[in-house]
Amino acid sequence: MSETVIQAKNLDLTYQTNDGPIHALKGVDLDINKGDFVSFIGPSGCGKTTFLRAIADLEQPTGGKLTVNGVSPEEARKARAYGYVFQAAGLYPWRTIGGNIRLPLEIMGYPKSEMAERVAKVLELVHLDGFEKKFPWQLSGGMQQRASIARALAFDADILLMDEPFGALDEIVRDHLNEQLLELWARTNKTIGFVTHSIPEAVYLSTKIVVMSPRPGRITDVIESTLPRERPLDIRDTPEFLEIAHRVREGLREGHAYDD
Amino acid sequence: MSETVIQAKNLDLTYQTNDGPIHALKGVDLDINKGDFVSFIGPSGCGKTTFLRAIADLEQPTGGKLTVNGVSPEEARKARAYGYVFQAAGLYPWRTIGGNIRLPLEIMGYPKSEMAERVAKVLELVHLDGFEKKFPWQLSGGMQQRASIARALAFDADILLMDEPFGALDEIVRDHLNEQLLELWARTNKTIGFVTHSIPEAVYLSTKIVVMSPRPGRITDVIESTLPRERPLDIRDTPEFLEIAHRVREGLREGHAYDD
Amino acid sequence: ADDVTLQLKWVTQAQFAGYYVALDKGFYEEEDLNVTIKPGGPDVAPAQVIAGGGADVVLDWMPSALASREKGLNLVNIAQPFKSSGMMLTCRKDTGITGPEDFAGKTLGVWFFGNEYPFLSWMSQLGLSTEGGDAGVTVLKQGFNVDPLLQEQAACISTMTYNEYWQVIDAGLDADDLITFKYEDMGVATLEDGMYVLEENLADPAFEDKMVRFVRASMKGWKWAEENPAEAAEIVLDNDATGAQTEKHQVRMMGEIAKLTAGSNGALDVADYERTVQTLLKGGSDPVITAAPTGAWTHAITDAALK
Amino acid sequence: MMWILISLAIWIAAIALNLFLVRQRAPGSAFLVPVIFGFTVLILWEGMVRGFNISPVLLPPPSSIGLALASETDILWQDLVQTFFKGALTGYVMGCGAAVLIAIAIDRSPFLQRGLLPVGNFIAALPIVGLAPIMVMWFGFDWHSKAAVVVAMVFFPMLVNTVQGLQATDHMQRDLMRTYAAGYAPTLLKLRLPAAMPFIFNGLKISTTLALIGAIVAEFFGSPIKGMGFRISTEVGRLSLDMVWAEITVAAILGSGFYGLVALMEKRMTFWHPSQRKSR
Amino acid sequence: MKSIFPILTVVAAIFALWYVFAVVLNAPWAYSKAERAEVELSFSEMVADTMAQEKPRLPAPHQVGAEIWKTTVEKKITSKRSLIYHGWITLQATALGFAFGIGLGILLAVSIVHFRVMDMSVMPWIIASQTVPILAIAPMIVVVLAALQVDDIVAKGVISMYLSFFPVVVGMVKGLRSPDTMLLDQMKTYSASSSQTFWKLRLPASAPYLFASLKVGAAASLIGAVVAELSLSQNGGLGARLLAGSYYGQTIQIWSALLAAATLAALMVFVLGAIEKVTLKRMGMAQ
Ligand SMILES: Nc1ncnc2c1ncn2[C@@H]1O[C@H](COP(=O)(O)OP(=O)(O)OP(=O)(O)O)[C@@H](O)[C@H]1O
Ligand SMILES: Nc1ncnc2c1ncn2[C@@H]1O[C@H](COP(=O)(O)OP(=O)(O)OP(=O)(O)O)[C@@H](O)[C@H]1O
Ligand SMILES: Cc1ncc(C[n+]2csc(CCO)c2C)c(N)n1
Ligand SMILES: [Mg+2]
Ligand SMILES: [Mg+2]
Repeated sequence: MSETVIQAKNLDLTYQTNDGPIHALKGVDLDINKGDFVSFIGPSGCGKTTFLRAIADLEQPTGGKLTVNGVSPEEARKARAYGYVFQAAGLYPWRTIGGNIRLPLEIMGYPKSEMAERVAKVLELVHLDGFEKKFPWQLSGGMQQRASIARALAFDADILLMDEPFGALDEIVRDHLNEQLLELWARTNKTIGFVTHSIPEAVYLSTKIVVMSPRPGRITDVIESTLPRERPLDIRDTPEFLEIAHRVREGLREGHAYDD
Repeated sequence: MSETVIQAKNLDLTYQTNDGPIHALKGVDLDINKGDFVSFIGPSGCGKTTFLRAIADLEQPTGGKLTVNGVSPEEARKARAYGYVFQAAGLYPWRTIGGNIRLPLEIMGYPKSEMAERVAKVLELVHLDGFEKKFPWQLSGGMQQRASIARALAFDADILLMDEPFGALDEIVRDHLNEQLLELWARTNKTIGFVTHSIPEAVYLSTKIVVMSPRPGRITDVIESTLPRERPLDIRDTPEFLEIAHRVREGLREGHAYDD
Repeated sequence: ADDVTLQLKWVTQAQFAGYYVALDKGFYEEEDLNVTIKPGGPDVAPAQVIAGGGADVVLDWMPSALASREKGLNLVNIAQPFKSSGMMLTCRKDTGITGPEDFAGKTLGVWFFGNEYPFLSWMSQLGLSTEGGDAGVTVLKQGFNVDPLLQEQAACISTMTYNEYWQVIDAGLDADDLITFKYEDMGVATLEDGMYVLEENLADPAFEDKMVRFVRASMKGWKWAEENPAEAAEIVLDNDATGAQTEKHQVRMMGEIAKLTAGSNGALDVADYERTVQTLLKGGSDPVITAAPTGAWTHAITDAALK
Repeated sequence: MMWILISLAIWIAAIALNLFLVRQRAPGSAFLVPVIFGFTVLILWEGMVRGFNISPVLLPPPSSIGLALASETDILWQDLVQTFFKGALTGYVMGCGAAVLIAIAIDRSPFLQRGLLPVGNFIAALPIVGLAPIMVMWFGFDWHSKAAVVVAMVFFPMLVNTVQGLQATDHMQRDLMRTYAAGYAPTLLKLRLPAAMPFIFNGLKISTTLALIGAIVAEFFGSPIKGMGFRISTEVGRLSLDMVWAEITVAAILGSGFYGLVALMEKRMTFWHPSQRKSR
Repeated sequence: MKSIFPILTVVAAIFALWYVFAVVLNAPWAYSKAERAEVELSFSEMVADTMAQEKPRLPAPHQVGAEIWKTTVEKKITSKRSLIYHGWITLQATALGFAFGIGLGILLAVSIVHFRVMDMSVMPWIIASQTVPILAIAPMIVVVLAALQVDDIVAKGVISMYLSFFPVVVGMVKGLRSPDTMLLDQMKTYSASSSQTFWKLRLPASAPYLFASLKVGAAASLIGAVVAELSLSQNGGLGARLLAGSYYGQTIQIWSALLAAATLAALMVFVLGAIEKVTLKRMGMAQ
């Protein structure tokens, strides 16, 4: 039916460290289709970040097969298929907010006029209009995180990978950005990979929830959401929502050890 | 009735910065009784941390009156009345986990034998037994945070001040530690001041929820919890719980601006 | 005009007045020479400079020059404006020294950097070890100034009649407080401040001709300086790039230098040469030169220059 | 000509070998690669000196330096004891020790810190070659004056680093101590000094090379008739350049070894610092 | 500005100490002079004498001050007896050496960061190079460069470079490696070329490190220039002045040349600090 964008087959990833190998991913199978919103949830250290990084060609799998858009992650990266939002904001302190957002556009060689236009557009999207000329340290942590999201949205990557982008934000702001993200996704039909620690967030956002368990990182459950694509905030009080949340929680509680 | 431990009367706290004064707290009135579990919730930058720091004599109020155990915060601090858990773990990298937990005990002059015993006890409490000899950077973020909580629990402070201690943890671990904290509180009858961004967490833990709004930081609502002291995890699905949560959310949503 | 570069052994001072006078008075120009004078310093080895091609002629003390010859650098003395040696040992009387026989057990300051050879030779003639102890002398490598004597760190220090000795006097010690041992009087004098060139260069007639003119003009400068010490000192001062020299000191130095150059027309006295070689060959355990050198001097230049 | 071509060929071959070793991440390559590089430099040097017929009174070939190293071990050892163990090491220990103690003493006074640091930086910029004759004048010609020069050289870099290190604790770590109502001594011992360690070691490392250079240079301005600086300045005058380079070689090996030793201690003692943990 | 008062206090303390030391160190000479002249010295006479000796072991601050005044303000700056004249000569060599040092340092740092071979093979030798006593090889460098027909000022510059490139390499390597993995990974997700990564990330990130090491390097290249002038004194300069002073036991002259050199270094550090402030501010890196 729908086109497969990311395909992992029996994927292994082992880090070699001084203390011996760490099996971060083991036998991971996953298909992600075009336009999917996939959340990854699991205890700390289970390999969520590692998986996202492998997709973005920032880590080399040590076994199995991984394709993105039918080609290798490296080729996809070279074709600039990714927008990546890291766990921390990672803005350049010597560039203004506008300059930070312009950075990928400069590198990818967008024309000047288009740059300004795009920067303005994404700043508005994350409610940072008026802050273009400010430096990162003049903004609160939450605003910085929003700027980093804006940066990933500024160029037209088909695949958006977000590693706990909202971890540092308070609940109200988070709700708001969740809504915005859903709206953007609906409008652009991007494929989104999203790491979170929050069960409600995962359920609220995703078409597919991937539950992982640690050492070696495995996928314990893949839950296809039955929620409609159109999601007002109060969908979170519906029994359907609560049921999915319950299933995620159960999945998590299995494979969970307290010593992460 | 019950004894007042912390009393703030018309408290002001203004930071002097190069860009002019920042009114972090303005006209704050609050009474905290012995054995209370008080949560502070509010948007980023509203002064939660500042208030906690003022109680612990880490900041000097610029107006109003603040007493702890009937004396000034400074005297209370000198009498070692506080255990403080900071927003970040703040472990000393050159000490092992055990050494970090031993640190306050050494400073307060506990006898050697008792130290070992206490360290073992709190490590078990936060499920870090077996990690005593590891260094902080050999642990994941969540484990570090737990170690820092253990450190604050190792000595007998009457007042426990915790600044978003569980921010970096995933939901399952968080639930577990919430339970543990409640149990400890019930057993020891400590007075706890607790900052969080999570509404359910605040409602689940507290006997009193303080909702704050930003610039200048004011208290907009103080909600006395009607929940019993005995709280199983699934109390969170009761209508009573949801009602309190709703009230907190409403309180938050008022004074909230998106540009934090 | 032909270019000639002269490397001095030490910093600009009246010790080198003849050359500065020749430059200043246009004697070099008259000989159609374009001369550059490079001052030396505590760690400039003239022999090294000429080996590297940084100079055409260098001034050096004969012991160093002969030692370089043994190292395979063929230096040849082409002229010797200095007839006598100005080196001496200056001692404080309050240390109880009255003659060389009192040196045992004392600390003596000596210049190294190639200047130590006559001293070592003298000590070996006196039968004194330089390893310290009661029967020998303790040697200390003296720096650039006379402090060790003033600070009583040494009983004696090396001085030149024209320079360091007067610094001691200037510092406040009286001539009566001091006793001096001139190397000339001790029979260990070696030739100082001769002009040396590379042997292979001399094979070139053009170079030889250049040197003839250079020596002629330089000697003219020296004689002029001997006769006009005050003006010569003034010329030296004008050429001192550091601006550190004082007129009083340079005038006095010029007077003393004149005593050393007196009696030389520029030609090397072979008897002086033989005496220097003998002194060096008697240099004790670690002789400077192991055999009498051959071809270390020539009269060809002075013969042509002075006729 | 032969010499030049051969040495160039060896040079190119060795570079290729190094490239290969690095790419293979062969075990021991961290040691092997710099050694191979060093050897190629020596071979190139030898080839150039012989090929271009450079006079040995200007630059001796490595082979004759090696010969001097092997045949004059007694003198080299005696010079090393005089300069390194007596002059450099004593001065190093005294200078660094005093600097750390004084840094701790002024640490309590922000007033002194604000005043002393800029002045300290000013004094650290004094060219020590100027200081050396003065120290010889004050402390005599034996090793004491050399140690004094070393003290003067290492003191301020060490002071500045230690003061900076003692301030390197972050807010939270200090606040934590405050909540424990910890006094001055425990805070110093348990927090500030450990946190200052990376900075202190930085100063100690800089000081190793300074100490050796200071001791050698000071000998140029008066010394007994032994010591590395004495030998270097004397032998230049005698045009025994092979001996000069032998002393320089000893100095370089000694300096690198001393530096390496302190770096090793640093690794042991500040294993916890991020700069020691990740290798990028 | 807050630190003006503390600095003045410290400087005052240093001057006080200096006077005390001047008395203590110069007293023996005062007494021995008196002894030879067979007069008794009272304490105050002794102190007065220690303040006014011609060649004191430690000249009193006012003697040095008077000498500096005499050789700066009262002399034409073209005079060979003017410290400003010599300072200018040294400054030229320093600037040249510093420029060489920055160039070589940055070149090495860039290649060390980009090529593992360079990192592994050259870095240990760069450290070893700094353990070679420069004063020992400076004369040889002078001779060799003179043989190659290189200008004297360039020779001084080369020696000065030898001392100044090291801090620049070390600081720049640290700075170019300072962006954390995340920022580098980010560049990778943009599929940025390594030159883009260099210009847009590594170079700006290294700015604070660069300035810190430039300050150290400036002081080092001044020392290098002074050392070079000990072997190349014919053109004058503070080093030649130092040497001449030391040769004639003119301690007052030594100290004034020393202070002039340190002032020069302080001036350069100050200028660099000002440039740093402006640059970092414009880059938004200084709060
Ligand atoms: N560069 C690395 N070298 C060695 N081990 C690593 C590296 N990166 C991650 N690991 C290990 O791999 C495992 C998976 O890490 P990963 O960062 O993917 O976890 P995560 O699920 O993202 O956790 P969190 O929720 O805490 O971000 C962990 O045990 C971690 O310690
Ligand atoms: N040391 C300080 N100097 C100046 N301003 C400060 C300082 N500390 C905090 N502030 C300001 O005071 C206000 C309250 O800060 P505070 O840290 O108490 O907020 P918070 O409620 O803890 O926020 P968060 O949820 O982000 O931790 C903010 O506007 C902050 O910028
Ligand atoms: C390192 C050093 N080497 C030699 C001398 C001695 N010296 C060489 S030429 C000359 C004449 C000038 O007075 C003198 C004294 C010294 N002083 N310092
Ligand atoms: Mg992660
Ligand atoms: Mg806070």
